[in-house]
Amino acid sequence: MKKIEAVIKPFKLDEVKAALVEIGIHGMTVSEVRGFGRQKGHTELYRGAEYVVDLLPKVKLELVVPDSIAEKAVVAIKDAAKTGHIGDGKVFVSPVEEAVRIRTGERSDAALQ
Amino acid sequence: MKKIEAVIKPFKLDEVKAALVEIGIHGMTVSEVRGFGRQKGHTELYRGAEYVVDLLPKVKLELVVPDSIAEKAVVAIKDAAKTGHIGDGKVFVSPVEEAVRIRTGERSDAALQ
Amino acid sequence: MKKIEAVIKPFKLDEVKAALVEIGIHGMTVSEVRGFGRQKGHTELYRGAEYVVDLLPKVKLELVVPDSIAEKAVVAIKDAAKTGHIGDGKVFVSPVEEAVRIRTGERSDAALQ
Amino acid sequence: MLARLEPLRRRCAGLLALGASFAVPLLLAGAARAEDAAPTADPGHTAWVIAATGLVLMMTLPGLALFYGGLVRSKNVLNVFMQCFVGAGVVGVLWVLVGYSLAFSGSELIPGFVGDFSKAGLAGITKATTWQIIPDVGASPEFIPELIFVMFQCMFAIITPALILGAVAERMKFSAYVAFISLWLLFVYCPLAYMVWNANGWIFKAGGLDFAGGLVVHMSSGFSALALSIVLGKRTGFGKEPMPPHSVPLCMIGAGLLWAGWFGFNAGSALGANGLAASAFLNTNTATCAAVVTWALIELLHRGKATAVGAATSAVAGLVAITPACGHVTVLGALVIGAGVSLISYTAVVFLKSALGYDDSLDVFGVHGLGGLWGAVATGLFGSALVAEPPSMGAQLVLQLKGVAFAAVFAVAMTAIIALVLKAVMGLRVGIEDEDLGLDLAEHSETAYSFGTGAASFVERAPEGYG
Amino acid sequence: MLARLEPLRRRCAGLLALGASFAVPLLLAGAARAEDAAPTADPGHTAWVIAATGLVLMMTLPGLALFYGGLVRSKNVLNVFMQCFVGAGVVGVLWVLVGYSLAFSGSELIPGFVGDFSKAGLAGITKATTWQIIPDVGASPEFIPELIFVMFQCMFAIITPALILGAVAERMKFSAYVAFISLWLLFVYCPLAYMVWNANGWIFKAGGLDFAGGLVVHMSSGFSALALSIVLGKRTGFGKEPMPPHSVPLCMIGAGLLWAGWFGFNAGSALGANGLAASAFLNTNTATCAAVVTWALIELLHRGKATAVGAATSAVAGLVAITPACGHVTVLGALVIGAGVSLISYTAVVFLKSALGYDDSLDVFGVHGLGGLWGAVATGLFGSALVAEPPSMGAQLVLQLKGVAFAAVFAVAMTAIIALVLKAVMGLRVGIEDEDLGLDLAEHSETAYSFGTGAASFVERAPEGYG
Amino acid sequence: MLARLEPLRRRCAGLLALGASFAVPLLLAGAARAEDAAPTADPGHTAWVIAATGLVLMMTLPGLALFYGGLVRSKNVLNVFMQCFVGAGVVGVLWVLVGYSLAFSGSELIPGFVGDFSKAGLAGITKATTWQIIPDVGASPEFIPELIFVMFQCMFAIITPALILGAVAERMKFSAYVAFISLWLLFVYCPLAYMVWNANGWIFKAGGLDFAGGLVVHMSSGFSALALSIVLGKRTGFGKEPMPPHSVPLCMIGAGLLWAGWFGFNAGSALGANGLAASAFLNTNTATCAAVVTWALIELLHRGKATAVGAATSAVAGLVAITPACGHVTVLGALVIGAGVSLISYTAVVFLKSALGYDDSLDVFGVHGLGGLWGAVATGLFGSALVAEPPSMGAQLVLQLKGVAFAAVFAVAMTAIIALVLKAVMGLRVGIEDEDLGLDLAEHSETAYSFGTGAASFVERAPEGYG
Ligand SMILES: Nc1ncnc2c1ncn2[C@@H]1O[C@H](COP(=O)(O)OP(=O)(O)O)[C@@H](O)[C@H]1O
Ligand SMILES: Nc1ncnc2c1ncn2[C@@H]1O[C@H](COP(=O)(O)OP(=O)(O)O)[C@@H](O)[C@H]1O
Ligand SMILES: Nc1ncnc2c1ncn2[C@@H]1O[C@H](COP(=O)(O)OP(=O)(O)O)[C@@H](O)[C@H]1O
Repeated sequence: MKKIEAVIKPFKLDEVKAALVEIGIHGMTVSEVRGFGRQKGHTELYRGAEYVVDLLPKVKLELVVPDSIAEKAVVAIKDAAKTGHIGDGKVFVSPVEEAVRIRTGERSDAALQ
Repeated sequence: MKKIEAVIKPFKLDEVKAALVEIGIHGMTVSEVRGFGRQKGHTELYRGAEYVVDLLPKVKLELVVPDSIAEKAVVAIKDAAKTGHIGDGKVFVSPVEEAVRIRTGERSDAALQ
Repeated sequence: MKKIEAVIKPFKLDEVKAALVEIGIHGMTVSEVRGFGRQKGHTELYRGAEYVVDLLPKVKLELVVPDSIAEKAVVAIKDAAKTGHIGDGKVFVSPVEEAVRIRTGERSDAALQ
Repeated sequence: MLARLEPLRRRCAGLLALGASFAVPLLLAGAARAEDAAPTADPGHTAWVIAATGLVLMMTLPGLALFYGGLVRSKNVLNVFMQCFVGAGVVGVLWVLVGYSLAFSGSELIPGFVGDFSKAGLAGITKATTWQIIPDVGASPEFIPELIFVMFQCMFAIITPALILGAVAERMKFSAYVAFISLWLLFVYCPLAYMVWNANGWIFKAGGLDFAGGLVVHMSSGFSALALSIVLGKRTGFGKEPMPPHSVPLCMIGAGLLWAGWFGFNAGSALGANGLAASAFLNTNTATCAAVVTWALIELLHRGKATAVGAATSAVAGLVAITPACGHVTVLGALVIGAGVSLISYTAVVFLKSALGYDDSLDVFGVHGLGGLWGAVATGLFGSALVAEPPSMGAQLVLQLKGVAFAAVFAVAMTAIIALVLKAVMGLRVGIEDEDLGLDLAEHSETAYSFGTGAASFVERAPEGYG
Repeated sequence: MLARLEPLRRRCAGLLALGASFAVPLLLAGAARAEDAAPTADPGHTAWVIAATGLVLMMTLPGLALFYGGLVRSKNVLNVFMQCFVGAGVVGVLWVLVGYSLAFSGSELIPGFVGDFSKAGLAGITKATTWQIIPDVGASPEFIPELIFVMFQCMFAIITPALILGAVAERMKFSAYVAFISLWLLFVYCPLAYMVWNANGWIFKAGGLDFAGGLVVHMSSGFSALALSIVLGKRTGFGKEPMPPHSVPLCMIGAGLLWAGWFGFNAGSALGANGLAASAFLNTNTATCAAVVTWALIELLHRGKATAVGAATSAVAGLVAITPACGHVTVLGALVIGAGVSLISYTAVVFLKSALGYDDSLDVFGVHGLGGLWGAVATGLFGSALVAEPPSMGAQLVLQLKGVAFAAVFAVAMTAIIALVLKAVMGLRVGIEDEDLGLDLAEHSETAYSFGTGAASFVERAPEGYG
Repeated sequence: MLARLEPLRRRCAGLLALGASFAVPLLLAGAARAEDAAPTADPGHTAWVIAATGLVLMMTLPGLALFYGGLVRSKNVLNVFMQCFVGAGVVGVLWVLVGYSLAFSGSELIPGFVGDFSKAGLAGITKATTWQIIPDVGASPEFIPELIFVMFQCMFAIITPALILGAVAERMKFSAYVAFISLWLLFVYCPLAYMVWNANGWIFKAGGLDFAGGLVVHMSSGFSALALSIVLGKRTGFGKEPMPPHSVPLCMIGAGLLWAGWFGFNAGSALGANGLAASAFLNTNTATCAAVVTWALIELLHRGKATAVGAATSAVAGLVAITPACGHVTVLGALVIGAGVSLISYTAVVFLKSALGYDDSLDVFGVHGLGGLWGAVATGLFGSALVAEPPSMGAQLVLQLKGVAFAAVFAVAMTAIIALVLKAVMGLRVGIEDEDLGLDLAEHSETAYSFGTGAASFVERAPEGYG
């Protein structure tokens, strides 16, 4: 199994989720994160003083999938999340050794369906 | 070393934590996430319009443990987090190559005690 | 490629970020988490009743780097995040098989620059 | 707010002149000629009572809603707001239809206990109808429009049942709550208001003092809260897991608005802008300050730290305790009442609750029930009636204890009956899954907070062009 | 607030005595001697109007800002606050410079339509200048300082354009908003106020009733909101993705403060503390309660759940609808008006908006435009003018419909013109990236919330010693 | 609020008739007969002052608590609330015990500088005792109950030390704060109030004008804030890391409530409901609006964006600056004062603070210290005393400058002494770990916010049946 982690722009979440559902992926975990990268941060003001906030709001998706569909999922995410502008984010793939569905105790690929 | 990631129902956190402490695990990191899966989302209302919120509040646990106790930890989590109802969540296990305790610089299993 | 995850004290974030930038790392993802470990929690009060909160605010950094600079990054984090007091946190290193830059479709090390 | 001279209020305004210091024969003659004219409202007194009425509404909306809403968990905050808003709506309608009549009509259904329907729908009350303000000893009668008295009392009728919700927060069915407060208003609040504030009420006639509602408002709601929370049962997880306030700042805003609004409640109960109102105001503030300081000191001694929730709680406790007494005591009495209530309520909230094991979610019994009781008793100890020859301290204390005992028993018994009937008919509690999910989603299909840029994306379909 | 007897206001205060019940010849003689003296302000009436004026400011700051601010997404909440605060600043300055004069001067630029600059900069108004309060039938004239009337009206002028922002929230350029409301104040609000409330205005002279601003405040802002939101265009994503409120509690605090403050608005419009003010107060509260209960029932029937946003919305709708009627109807009329507005506004917000497809972000048209319209019509159905021989119901209804029709057309046409001119000159909308980023950052370089211990660390450099 | 005619207040109310326009011989005769009677309170004036007093409490609780609480980091917000609540409690008790007497007694400990204990515990003040309102030129004396004057002044005494907390937020020990404001009240506030507002105070007698507290409230707190923040030292990280407000919406709610409440503060300082109060109200609103608009323009020019924190700050600055002047200037003066204060305070906050390098956390010195100073000087430039023959502008300006210079030196010196004594005795700052952890946890064992379903699970044991 593979774990796919994607950091994307928040407003793209709906589209990415739809793209994944379309290729048959029905489980994922989402969290709000802040990203630091090439994308320039905002300047903010407080009583006349300026400061730069360089950690920008992003959404992180985590999904564990059978090896067989990992590449398909990566491509789906990449396509759906793309705006072409800097800061679109990254997708990372890493190995997972075991998965368990808590409700049933099912393991491995069966836990993911 | 193994990294165990568990996505569970928020109100189960206390029980899971207690179960882990019982088997001698004294370190973990917790975050609030939202989960998408088989569990149906809520319908919400805004001025007469209905919409579905299909990302549900979950809690994610991350703990890195020596290989030897990984399976014990997985079972402990699985048992404590189980309600038997849909949406109980998942446990994933993946390899970790190195661990460092920042305070002391200790590495590997020693960093985890 | 390696994924480096560090759980640190929140007020150390700026210093750690600066240390990483110094060694040429320009991308990372940050999230707010709560940590459980040796560090003692706080006692809180509510209308005369005391209770202990043992999950403490921490910041988690995630960065994926080419194998070649992983160790350098670990050391940079470790040094910058250290106060010497309990609760300083941990650094974990795990394998990553693929990385994609969404904007360009670049893969592997090229996605990280 | 005692309507002691209510039967007099249709007498002539000419008598006004009698009490005036520069009354000369000729003016008296003029006054005599006007003897049969209807009394007219004084703009100054009216001005203060209108303003005070607005302040008392603000105590509930948003004051109490915030005070309670901040203390519950974030999944139940909107339910608290709904209990306050829809509760206000229901009471506001019932009040003009029947409630005011039951409490303040001149004729009665059960002598000494409750009025009748002679003023139902505000029958007979016009813009020109007036109501007499609380007369100070020797002062001449003065008046305000009865319509504003109707509203001033309406705001009391709105906040009193809302106080109860604190005891049943986080688990009561919304429909059952609305049904409960409707019945409670008619069968508990209106009769008690009649007994204590109507010139024909038995407690009033006996000489019991309750300037702004220690019995009618605080003991009634506090003791009912205890009864209802016991019938309802504890929250799931109560005593095992802590349920810390989701937003102490909201609670503090509420406490601040309650404090400010309570000046309308207490000083407004003079029904006029005069020395009595000023005195009630001063006692209100002084007792509250004393309560806040005392609670902080108790906390410091008991746990080593003074807390913000404690400050908010003690402010409310001080305001509760001075309510029945504020028109009857001096500044010294106010200091003692304020300090005393912190001792009593802190003890109740910390030790009594855990000893007895009931789950009064936000401590309505400890703060309002016992605070109101203490205030009513203290009125007998430190206060004096606004009449020419007030009874002795001992005699007044006996009167007060009678009233207190009756109010406690009456509130508990009636509430238990109403609650048990409703439990049988419609059920009182939400299911355990709904309790876990939170009442905001379960009962109102809403979420209080949607932070984060991505929040809006967490949604699938939007029928009917939602936007 | 009709200034019906405004031309009279310089007549002598001695006439006061005429209406007093114990007027004896000698006093009348005294009164006669003073016939030429300037009228003096009554402290009681003045007291209430000062307090009411403060309450009306509180409706906007922080009331309306919270009500709207809670309903938008968290990335746009500060922009809403800025529209309210800077909007208040701009209107407050313009009002004393020219606005008050255009609306309430005694001479006119366009007869029947708008005043002139004779009171610009408050020329000729001193501490001693007075303004006559709304006279009840047969009552003698009474007065308040004109300076407080200037301020009472100023608060109306502040809140009315601010109401419009709800329709254009989350996408309008801040500079364009400020320009828009400045022009709108002078070209829409001041003329309408003149027509309806100035003794020389054509609607006033025709006998149209608008006690506290159904036409001037709510229809004007509601219909203008519709026009402006159409010129501006929809929010990006409107109809596709839900945009749930970021903080319903903030919205509820706002609704509570609006409710409490509205007593100043409506009862304050009597300009005095008397039976008329009391009646306006009672009607205001009763209609609002009826609206809240009715809306909750409709929601229950339509969707199975009563919601908190619904309670807040219906409270405002009830307050809007009773505004023009509150001085003219009885309690029964208030109940019907309150219940009716919930039916009308719910229908508009749920069905009409999606049928027509405009993006009135926070339903200003459905709530204020149609609520104000219903209230103005209902004043003709259930109300009666405060004159000795009020016209028949049919005749009054025709008068009301005339006023309503004019206000709707005038507001829409003028707003469209102003909006189109500004669109050409400076542009109305922020760019799509800024809309996505949120107006707080894009227009004000600020973030509303910085929670978490680490929040402050998320920043790089702090020039000029920021701290 | 000058008590200029305080010595007169026991004279007869009969003189009232003298100023009335229809005074006929017979009435005068009646008046004469009553010459020795105690003056009675006017209900209208009393109504406004009671309402105003409630408004001023609302400025602190919750107004100021929100304004400051929103600006600090989320780990310190409850500490700010506690400083406001417990501060109010302590001052409220001290005020009735000794504070009022020190400031407003008729006899004195140090002639011209401070009163004595003759009114300690409110000795001699009953419901019937009255206080004279500010007389307009040629007006007859009018009265309110002294008890409400005691409370009106109490609310001033509550807010003034609370203003200081903004300078020391996020690092001062709670116990030291409480000790500090207790001493400050007695040794700084009461004497200054005596000097400026008591008929025997030297600044009052010299003819210095300070209508509602530019010197007594704002300069005193602002200059003391500067001194205390310097003695206390900077926050850890100040100047290196930004410390952005954790909730700008809370700050904006606070600013709105301050604005609304300030009408009680300023217009209430007339102590009556009359043209003077109306004028003070109008000037207050106008100056504030001018300040908001000006600040936004300055920001636009300096940084390209107008900010919400700027709007809130400038509203407060405008309110501060008009405070001493509001009863003495015309609308034009108010506009200039409002525009001027934004220039001054913006400069101070942005350039002066970073130039001098002190850490006045929330800019109490820049806003209140310099705003109050500007207002007091501007009163000399644009205002005129409420006496028959006011001094020339030059002469008044000199008087004002004297007062300003004295207040600045007195506040700084006394504060430095108190602070240094407390530093030696008990220490002023929390430890650096506690500062890092946040004062809410460190000083009060509480957390402001617990969001998320899982929040309540983050806890281990609950002794004593916590729930
Ligand atoms: N090496 C990295 N490891 C982890 N996350 C990264 C890394 N580089 C970038 N990110 C995440 O991806 C986001 C986008 O990266 P950025 O460099 O701004 O733009 P782009 O991906 O378009 O080149 C960042 O905000 C950060 O959250
Ligand atoms: N493939 C997956 N990868 C990552 N997280 C998942 C995956 N599938 C499910 N989850 C997480 O587990 C939670 C529970 O899954 P769900 O399918 O709803 O129920 P169950 O685990 O009982 O079958 C989801 O809300 C989501 O957070
Ligand atoms: N085994 C673990 N797996 C994951 N996170 C851990 C683990 N142990 C500790 N942590 C994280 O590291 C933080 C610091 O650990 P702690 O034991 O308190 O102090 P120290 O690292 O100084 O020994 C914890 O709060 C937790 O977030």
